[in-house]
Amino acid sequence: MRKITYGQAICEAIDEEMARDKSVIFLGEDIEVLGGNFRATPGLYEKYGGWRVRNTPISENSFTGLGLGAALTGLRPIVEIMFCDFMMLAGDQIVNQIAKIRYMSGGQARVPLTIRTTLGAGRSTAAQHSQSLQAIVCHIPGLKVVMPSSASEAKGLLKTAIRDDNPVVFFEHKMEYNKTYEVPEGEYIIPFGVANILKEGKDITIVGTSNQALKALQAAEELTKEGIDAEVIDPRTLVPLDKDTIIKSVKKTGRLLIVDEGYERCGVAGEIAMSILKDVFYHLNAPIERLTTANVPIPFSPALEFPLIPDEKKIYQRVKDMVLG
Amino acid sequence: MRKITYGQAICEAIDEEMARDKSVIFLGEDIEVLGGNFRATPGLYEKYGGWRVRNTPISENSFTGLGLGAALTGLRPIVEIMFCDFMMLAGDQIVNQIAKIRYMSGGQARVPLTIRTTLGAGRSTAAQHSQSLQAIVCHIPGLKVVMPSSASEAKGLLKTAIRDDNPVVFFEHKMEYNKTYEVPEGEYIIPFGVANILKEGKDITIVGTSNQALKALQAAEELTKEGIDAEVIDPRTLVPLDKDTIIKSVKKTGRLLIVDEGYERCGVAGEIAMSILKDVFYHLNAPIERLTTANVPIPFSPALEFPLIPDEKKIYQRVKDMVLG
Amino acid sequence: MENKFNPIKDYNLSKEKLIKMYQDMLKIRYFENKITDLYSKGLMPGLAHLYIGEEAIAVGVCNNLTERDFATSTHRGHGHLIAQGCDLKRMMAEVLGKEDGYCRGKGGTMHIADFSKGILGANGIVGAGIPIATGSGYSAKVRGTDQVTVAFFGDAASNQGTFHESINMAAAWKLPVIYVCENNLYGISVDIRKVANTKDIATRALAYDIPGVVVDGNDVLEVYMVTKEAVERARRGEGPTLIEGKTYRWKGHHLGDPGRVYRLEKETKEWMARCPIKTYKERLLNENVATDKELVIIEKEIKQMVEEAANFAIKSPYPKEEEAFEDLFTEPEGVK
Amino acid sequence: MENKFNPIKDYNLSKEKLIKMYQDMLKIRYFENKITDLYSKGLMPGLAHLYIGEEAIAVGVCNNLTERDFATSTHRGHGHLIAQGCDLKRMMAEVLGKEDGYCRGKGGTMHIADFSKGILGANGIVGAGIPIATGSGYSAKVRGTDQVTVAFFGDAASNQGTFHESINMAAAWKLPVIYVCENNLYGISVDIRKVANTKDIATRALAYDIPGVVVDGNDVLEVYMVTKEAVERARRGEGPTLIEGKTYRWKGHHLGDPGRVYRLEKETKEWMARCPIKTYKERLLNENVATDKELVIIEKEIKQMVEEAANFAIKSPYPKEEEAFEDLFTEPEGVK
Ligand SMILES: Cc1ncc(C[n+]2csc(CCOP(=O)(O)OP(=O)(O)O)c2C)c(N)n1
Ligand SMILES: Cc1ncc(C[n+]2csc(CCOP(=O)(O)OP(=O)(O)O)c2C)c(N)n1
Ligand SMILES: [Mg+2]
Ligand SMILES: [Mg+2]
Repeated sequence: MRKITYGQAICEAIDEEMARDKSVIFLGEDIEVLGGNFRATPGLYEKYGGWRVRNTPISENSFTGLGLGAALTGLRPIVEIMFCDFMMLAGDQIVNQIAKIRYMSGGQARVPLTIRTTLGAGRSTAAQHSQSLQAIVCHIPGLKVVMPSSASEAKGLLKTAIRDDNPVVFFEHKMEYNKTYEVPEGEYIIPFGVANILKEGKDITIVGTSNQALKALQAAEELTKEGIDAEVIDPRTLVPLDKDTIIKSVKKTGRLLIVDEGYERCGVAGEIAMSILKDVFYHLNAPIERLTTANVPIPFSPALEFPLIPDEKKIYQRVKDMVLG
Repeated sequence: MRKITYGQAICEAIDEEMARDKSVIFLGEDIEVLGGNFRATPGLYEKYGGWRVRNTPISENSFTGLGLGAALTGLRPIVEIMFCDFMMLAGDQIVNQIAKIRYMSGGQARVPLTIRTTLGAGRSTAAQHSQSLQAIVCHIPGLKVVMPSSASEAKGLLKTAIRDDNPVVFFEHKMEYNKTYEVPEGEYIIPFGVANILKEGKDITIVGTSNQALKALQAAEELTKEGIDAEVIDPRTLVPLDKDTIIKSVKKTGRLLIVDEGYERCGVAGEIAMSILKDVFYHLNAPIERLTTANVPIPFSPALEFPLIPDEKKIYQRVKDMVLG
Repeated sequence: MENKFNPIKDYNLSKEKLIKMYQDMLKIRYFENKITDLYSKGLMPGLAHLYIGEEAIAVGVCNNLTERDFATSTHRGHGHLIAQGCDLKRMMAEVLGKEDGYCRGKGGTMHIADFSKGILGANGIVGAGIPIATGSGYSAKVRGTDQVTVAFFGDAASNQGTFHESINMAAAWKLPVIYVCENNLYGISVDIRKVANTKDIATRALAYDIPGVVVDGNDVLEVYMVTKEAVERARRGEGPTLIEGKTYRWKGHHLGDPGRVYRLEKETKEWMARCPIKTYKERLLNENVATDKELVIIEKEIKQMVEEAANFAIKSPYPKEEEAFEDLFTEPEGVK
Repeated sequence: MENKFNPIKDYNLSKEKLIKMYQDMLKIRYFENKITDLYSKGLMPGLAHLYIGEEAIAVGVCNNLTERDFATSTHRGHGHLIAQGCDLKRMMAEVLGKEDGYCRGKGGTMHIADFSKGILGANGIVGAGIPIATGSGYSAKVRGTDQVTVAFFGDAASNQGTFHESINMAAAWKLPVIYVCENNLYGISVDIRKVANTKDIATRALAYDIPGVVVDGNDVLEVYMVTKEAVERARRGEGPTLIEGKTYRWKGHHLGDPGRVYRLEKETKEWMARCPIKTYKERLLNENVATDKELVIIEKEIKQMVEEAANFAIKSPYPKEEEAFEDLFTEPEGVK
């Protein structure tokens, strides 16, 4: 299969959807000549022009709200928020408007809006450019939440997001843009709410969100050498969440580790655990565990940053402790 | 003991602290002649004057940031955000600035700032004035989070919040302001991180946040008639969380129900469960359960609103199901 | 000079239009009087933010719009919806939290929306409609229509960041949006002069190099004409206008707030003497646009219409518990 | 006329002050050249947003402040800190993520703070320092001191809601805050004229009825004098001023961005020809404030100082893993 970068996969998804549907527009900071902060989407401005691809001023709350207004009146906007940390500036529009207007209007409003943003640490960009704030949008009813792992996943899921008539928050991992992956040629979409089993196994289930699914897979492959056979699941979407696949897996393995780069407290890992606890309780051989970023802001120095973030080594070690310890 | 309202208890706490420490200032919308939206703090403006008690314009992000700037330079501000829903407008200042500046500055900054806000449904004020967004601030490292139950709790905890040299988000329940409670005379403070056991019991532990602690107590009293002896715990502060008291209780009872008015997904109830799961796992007779507001926005009509919110009846029923079912 | 100018004739408005604006204002007034009544009887849940006294703004503005245009409203939104021709029955049912309401009881007074009339929603968050209206304007531009969008908001809302951010974008990109600031001098209890150093909010237009116009918000014809120009400008692709209508709310911030401690009785009385409906009625009579008899009939009809709306709303059932789980996402996805 | 006016003499500034401003600008320039060097050697983690070309603003502004005054800075903050007298060693150590840095390696270039000098922090969120500065001004007012606070921010930041909300409060309450907009024409790749309909950001002062002044941001003396007036005004209790310094960043948005695709080479060259340091140096010589020899010595000293800072930073150890859990809350509470 051909290999392209994660960034290219994102760009293809947008390009294909913009070509397919002229109501798709794309708004954000520095997306015109730069193709976005991570240079993921070059060429779209030249191809679709300045009204369909537009640089916004640095006014996150209002350009996100502008996206909502456009979505309500016949367009299908993609709004890029450069770092998910900056979603906090658009908190009102995301939490109180976008998530709720369909409900508040008794189903009158249709909000075909995709918010693309980035998460993740690892670039030494410190506390305000390294967060993984997916838990906040998961907490708010009315938003779909997507956490693609690889490039092929990103492409198929982003196309689904754009076509969805509901607001979707789509999290791209900033450490992935330049990585190369196999991606199928041509059009394809990946439905929401269907988890992907990356590896089958019988000793423990590892659920990893975003690129932690890939790290979990690496760890799992390494663990086979220790005789541990882990099942690895990429949930793909957190809202809706494919609980059934996870439940089935845990009933088989009796153990569950959830890996997520967000802060631990009130985070996604705990939620996945609690959302299935009742179903799997009597099948568990050990308590469900979470591996997340610790409850501290992300520090600047790489000497401090890397030890805090989950990675394949930490997954490996934790699984070993859970299965053997 | 004398009886005063929850609102009066709040007002006393602020009044006493303002009298005690002239660096305490109080900022918010409509706090001067009205004493705030819930008329909880009348008289302070007249007593302390317009610089120490000041009406802000409707600029949540900036007046919250103004509070931070004042806290960094020698004052001890109390910032009132009328409804916690509006915290989303101040998302950047709360999440990216207030919570992080001490950490980012390597411990140079001291942020003696209290954000007072209100949570809770029940007044038919619909989706943007009825939320309970404590999970969002709990998720963010660097903020202390307080959820007082009764008036006496509110007073003692608010005084501690104001005296704390760290940022504290203090959630008042909007249905409580006019309720009357016994409150001790004179000064007292209640330390953070020490849960309050409202009732001892042996069959199940119920943890209730904010006024759900009181509802849990009512339910527990009713449940004694069914022969069910529930232990009721008010955690008081979610950050820091007194895990030990809860763990000890669950080890004894073998069952845990957590009641919180926030949305379920990535909420506080799940967090409390997961934060102790490993400690209590082998003592559990049944899976830990949560009773929260469902994952939908709060609807306007009382016909829709009340069925969604946890209350003493729903607690009663759920506990019965858990213990007997 | 002043009395030589005959605004009704010189503005060249049809009798139909002139009468319609009178009807619209009356509808708002009676509709809200009825709300007061239902509220005091315990039939209306939640908070009622009344528009009484400010009718001329909504009516003067919306009479320049068609159903294909758009508007975002506020917590004080009944007037905007009525002026835009929304159905009183479904409005009242929504205000009472009933099944037949515009939002099936989910929105209530602070969130009534009627997408069929271009009303993108009342809004409980002060200032939040402004970016949404701006997006609607952007949308018209991209879709190549001549639709305009009105953003209604209060004086206090003009201190929100969204005011600045949104008007800045609309100005930079010449979006067809009319920003209508209803300056009733207070945001709840707060005198705008205490929290802003701006005599006229319209002055803020200078920051974006767009027209900013102050208008007597109690004069429906003045509001109409100023808006007309702004709408034409917007439809011609020349960009946004900021209009500030000076007005006053007669009641408290909402029913339950007497609205007195923070305002002088004298001030309130002076404004009430300048009732936008009464003065307009006198004008219609003085200019011989309508006879007293005609106006009396109109008033009766509107009373009747409001009465019917109330009865309809009262009779409408409450939504069923399980409906709380509907309308979150489009079908067929359902709630989760 | 122009050439009759001798700014140095007419401004009545001491030689000491005049030389200090030269030194400060040079410090910034050499400090950032050194960062470029360390970055290219892989010694500096993260993003380096360089201030090179804009030195005259920070230096002209901060030379009006004392250590008891306050300032909030931006992602492009080295210049502000250096002009305010912060220690180059601890700055450089922070930039490299080392234990001896101002923030013990937790902040890095985007978050350096020095509370002992009144620097309330650089900030990674565009526009977020503006309310913080406003609060610092409020604090001075409440505490009854004559401290002033400067909020530094860029042209693009002036489109954030915080700009509007904060200046509105400062104007309404006459807070001692100086809002300094460093207009380098771009926010990353975006030409300010594409996203704002405002020729001069200073015009926005009209919205709050406060003074708004445009100044040549590459002329340190002009910046100094304009700020002086604003500071005196603020200290007299007369409220805030908005100052816009027109300038240009020579480099890309950060090291790693060549900064070319969105700017014309001609434009960059023209601005570089107006180097704030070079022109000031010529002036010092022409006005006989200093001799060539003196200035050469100064330059050497500063190079040396920067060299020492770099060596100090390179030698400083990285923080220990467990320190990641410190500094969240004040002692004795600890992390959780
Ligand atoms: C973001 C936000 N902050 C505060 C409030 C509470 N609140 C509701 S209406 C109001 C005053 C609004 O004043 P203005 O914009 O002048 O409109 P008016 O009520 O006078 O029509 C306030 C403070 C709110 N709803 N939203
Ligand atoms: C809220 C927010 N939005 C976007 C960014 C990304 N960003 C960093 S600097 C910058 C441009 C800032 O431009 P300006 O304010 O003019 O300052 P300059 O970089 O030109 O000095 C942007 C968009 C950010 N850091 N914060
Ligand atoms: Mg008002
Ligand atoms: Mg700039």
